Amino acid sequence: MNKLTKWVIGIIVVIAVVITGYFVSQNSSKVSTEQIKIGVVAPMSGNLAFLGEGIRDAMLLAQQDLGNTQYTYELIFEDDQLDSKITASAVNKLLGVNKVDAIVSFGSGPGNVVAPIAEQNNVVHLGIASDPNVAKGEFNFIHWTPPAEENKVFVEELQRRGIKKLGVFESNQQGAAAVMADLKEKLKETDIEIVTDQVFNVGEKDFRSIISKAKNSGAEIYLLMAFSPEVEVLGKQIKEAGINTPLTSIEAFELSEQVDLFEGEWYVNAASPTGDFTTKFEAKTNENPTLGAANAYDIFNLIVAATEAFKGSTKPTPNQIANELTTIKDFNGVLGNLSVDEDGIVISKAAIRMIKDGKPVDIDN
Amino acid sequence: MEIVPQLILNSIIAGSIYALIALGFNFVYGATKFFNLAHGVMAAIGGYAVFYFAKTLGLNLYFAVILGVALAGIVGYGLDKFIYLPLRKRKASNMVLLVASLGAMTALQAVIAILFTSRFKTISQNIGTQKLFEVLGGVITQTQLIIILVTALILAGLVFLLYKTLFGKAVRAISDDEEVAQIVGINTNKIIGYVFFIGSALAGLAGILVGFDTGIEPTMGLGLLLKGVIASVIGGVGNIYGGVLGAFLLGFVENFGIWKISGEWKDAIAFTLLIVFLIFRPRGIMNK
Amino acid sequence: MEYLIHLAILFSIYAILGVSLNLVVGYTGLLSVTHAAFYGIGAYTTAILLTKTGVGFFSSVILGIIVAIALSFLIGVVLSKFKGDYYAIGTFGFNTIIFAIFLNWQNLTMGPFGIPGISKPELLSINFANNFNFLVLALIFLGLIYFIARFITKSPFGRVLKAIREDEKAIVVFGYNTPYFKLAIFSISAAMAAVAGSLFASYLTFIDPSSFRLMESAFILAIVILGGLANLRGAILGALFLILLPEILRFVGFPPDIAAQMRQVVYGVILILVMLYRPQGLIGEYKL
Amino acid sequence: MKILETKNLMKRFNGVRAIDRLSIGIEKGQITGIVGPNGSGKTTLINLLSGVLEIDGGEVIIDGIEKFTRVLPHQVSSYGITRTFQNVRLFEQMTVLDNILVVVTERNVFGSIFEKNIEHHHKISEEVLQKVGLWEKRNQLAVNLSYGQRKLLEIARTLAMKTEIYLFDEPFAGLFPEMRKIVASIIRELKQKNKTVILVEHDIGLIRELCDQIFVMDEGKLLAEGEPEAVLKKRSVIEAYLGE
Repeated sequence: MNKLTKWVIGIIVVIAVVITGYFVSQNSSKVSTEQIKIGVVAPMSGNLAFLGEGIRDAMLLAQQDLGNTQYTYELIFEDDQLDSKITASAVNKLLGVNKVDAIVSFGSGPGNVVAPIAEQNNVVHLGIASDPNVAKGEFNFIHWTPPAEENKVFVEELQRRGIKKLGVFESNQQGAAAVMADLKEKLKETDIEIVTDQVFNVGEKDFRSIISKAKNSGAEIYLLMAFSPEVEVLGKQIKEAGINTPLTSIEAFELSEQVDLFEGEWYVNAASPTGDFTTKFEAKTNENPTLGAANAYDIFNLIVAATEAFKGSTKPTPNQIANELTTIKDFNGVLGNLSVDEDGIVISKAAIRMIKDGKPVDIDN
Repeated sequence: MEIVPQLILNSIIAGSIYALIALGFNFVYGATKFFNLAHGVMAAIGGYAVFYFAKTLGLNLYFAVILGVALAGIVGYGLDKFIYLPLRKRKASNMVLLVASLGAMTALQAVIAILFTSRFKTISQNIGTQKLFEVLGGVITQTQLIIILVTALILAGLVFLLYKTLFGKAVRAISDDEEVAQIVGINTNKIIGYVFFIGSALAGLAGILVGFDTGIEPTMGLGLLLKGVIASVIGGVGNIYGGVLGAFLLGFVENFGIWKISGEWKDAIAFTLLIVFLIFRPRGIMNK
Repeated sequence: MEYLIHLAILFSIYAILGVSLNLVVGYTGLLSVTHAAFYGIGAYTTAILLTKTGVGFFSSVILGIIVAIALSFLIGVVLSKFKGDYYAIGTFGFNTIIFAIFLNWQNLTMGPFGIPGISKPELLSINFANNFNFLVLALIFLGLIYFIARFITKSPFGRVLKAIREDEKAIVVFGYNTPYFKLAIFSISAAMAAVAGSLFASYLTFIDPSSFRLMESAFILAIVILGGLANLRGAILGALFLILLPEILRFVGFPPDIAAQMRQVVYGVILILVMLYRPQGLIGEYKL
Repeated sequence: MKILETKNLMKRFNGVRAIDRLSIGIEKGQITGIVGPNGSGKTTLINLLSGVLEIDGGEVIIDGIEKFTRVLPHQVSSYGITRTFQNVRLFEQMTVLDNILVVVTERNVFGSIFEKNIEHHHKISEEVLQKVGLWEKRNQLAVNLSYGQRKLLEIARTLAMKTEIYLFDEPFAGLFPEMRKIVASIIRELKQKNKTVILVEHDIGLIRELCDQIFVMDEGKLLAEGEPEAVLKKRSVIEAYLGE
């Protein structure tokens, strides 16, 4: 290891550190008085990149639809690949460099990473996540129809249809596991029994054997507690196994790309998103909305609503925005009318819907 | 217990998919003796090529499949020519080649995601309405039947290629000892280039068939590759029959394993089987 | 500034992982791709103890080390039977199995929910919630581990490790029972990785299984190989480079919709270029 | 007194008998030559005695008492045996000094981490490296040495271990004359210190010059043994060499 290479490497290291320092300082803009900066942390690469892209397109759509407001709203997107250490880096970059006023995160894992940081830096954080722990603290909120809400409507529908035996296919992913835990509690008080409960990993593509296990469980209906792409592959393989027991899900069918797989099936959805959000989203991206896209659209408008409430010369402080958010009631959002409860959870009603000739449609029972 | 026939069928289907990957992998490993992580991405390349040619351009399906397989082969050949060959010329160790293939995998996966977004896509037109066949008490779709037939065909083809052709003799010579093969006058680098082409083409075909059965996504390669590697190691690395045998054994152990335990332990079962083999029979079933 | 302090903390955690893995990969020539499993063991031990019992941070670190050593001993004994590439594949297996345990042993690790609300270390009223203090703590741990690693590699034990890397059969003839040495270094590096895990858990106050996947082990391996094998400063340089690189790329103006994927392409290409033109890493001594 | 004896030693490689019921006795403090045409089992014998290969049959007796039939390779040096290799096996990317130090330190993990007598080890290393004239090159990597220097380093490595029995497998092969003198003087010096040397060599001149006893091997069997002069005249030995 002669002297030369040691020097060359030393110089490379110095350059690398200097570049980072330069970029950091050069970009860290000063805190402007009438511009609200919203930092969005979502998976933009890796195998869940399409969810991050859906969140981004929904928020850009919301920004487009913004009427004239007193303050201007800027969106900054950072990729975190749903990896905790990169989420932390993205958030710290948004806080340290872009001096954002609010942070939006996607997923319960990243939400739990961002929450303490947001709380420590007194910055409003809205998580698109089902884990209530993310909403702990004065500055943290989550916008996801709470599992209890969805399960209440789901159990009522099962009882209305007189279903006694329920078959379950559940992915051991955060959102699905949260809903299932709550559902199992609720079913204890009813005479509905889970006759088969098949668990599988995120990313699984071969469900044939667990389908065979569930095939003769006598279930009258199968709950597919998973999201795209697993739910489509699962639905397809159930049909391929010659099973035509009805299928249902919580939210998954609405967001599926092959909706005609679930033709005629009813399911529970967060709320009935207003028709024009789906058409506007498809017009902008010629893809149907992904998981959490409607939530992202609403969150953007919630932040705007909370901020616009202050007519002062300079923009409101994060504390003011946070307090204002807790007072929001019956906000007319894309996911129906939303109200924020005291521990920071945006409550939106759940509704029963059905796939009718390829389109999600309300069932007004 | 009439669930068993269906489980056997599921194991055969899963086994033949793993076999497709293992065949391609073994063919390349036999000649180059290194674990090419980028082999999995060739499956995604094949799948997406068919998606582009058949669905976007609307070409005839069979023509699209041929183009897809050829494209995967060309990319594999290119990888060898521009990355692995220079490294081999410099007598780089397996670890260097492994890390270089990790880099190639990451980059290629990202390029596919850029071109086609990372959304899960399906290639087959008739979703969910495939013809079903009743076979020995279980249900199997037309695509799955094709997969099993193709696996058998490719096995026969590779065996013919290896043991009946001059090219096959050269490949086997290289597998035994590359230096000796060179001394005897075989242009090993050219042959290995072709081996990469064929191996990657096979992976492309596997990707296409998996695409028809379930669907395609940019990151589908790594999962398939790991199962292919396990199948190859269990069956006997570098041995064509071994790869297929190991694949079916893996398919059976996985499917009957999750029957007894439960679905989410599938990957853990597969790797436990691998480690058991590595302890007691590292050479694999077929290798002496 | 807050952002740079955060990056410095991440850098020191991954430098600890790089230094410890370098002992196994760089000095002893064993390609271990299961380091993230011990990183996870340390993180989960600290997370479970800090949230469920009254145990303090520093005692949880020691318990994490003990658990890591015990587990690495078991795995090491099994791994010592595998030779060459099979060693690497065996480690693929163990990483997957331990990840499956983190994910599915719900009542211990809370499975996919992960463990939130992990408290910060307490030591004579220093407020470690303030990132700068935490950075100092992390750097002290890094310094300690670097010193231990240096002591080991400069000692005759380190020389024997290098001899094992160079020609294990020869050093055996001179009276060294090499499996003991390989087992010892494997456990020492696992213990160090557990320390990094404890720091990560307490810093982020939330952990879930997704941080300890197979690809995380590949990332740590890239740090060691990029930085330089058998050179502790190289591992530190590798950590600096691979933590800073994605952050610098955040500022490079790729068009937004493909920015993230482009970074993956750049990351993959860099790995390939390093292997092609500088296989021993930036300041490595041992050519892979 | 026989320091090392083999009784019906047997080694088979998938059917072929590399060593066929070989019984030899090596005198303490003498230089014993092992000669024979290529493929007669010389290197295999060295590999068996140094534990690199497992013994299929028969036994090896050290100092008339220690019997080992199945010995683990790392235990061999505890019987006081060390060796060089037919084609040099050094620790390539380690310095010359490290190549010596590595064989001098304690054999267990704990002992080697917390090394006690460092100066003593360095003194031995310097002494042997001075003897083979490589002390100036001690900080160079072994891979950068010339062929002759690598041979000398391997011999220095065995000297550093200060064992009783030295197995040299063609140490003179490919050396320049003045290096041959160094190696020959080292071997003679070992003899003066009443150490036992087993020398596998082709060069008849060297055999006559150095060896007290020789064993001639052919196809794994013992053809002849005794004083070099007497043995080399025997018809059978000449025929074996010239090949029927």
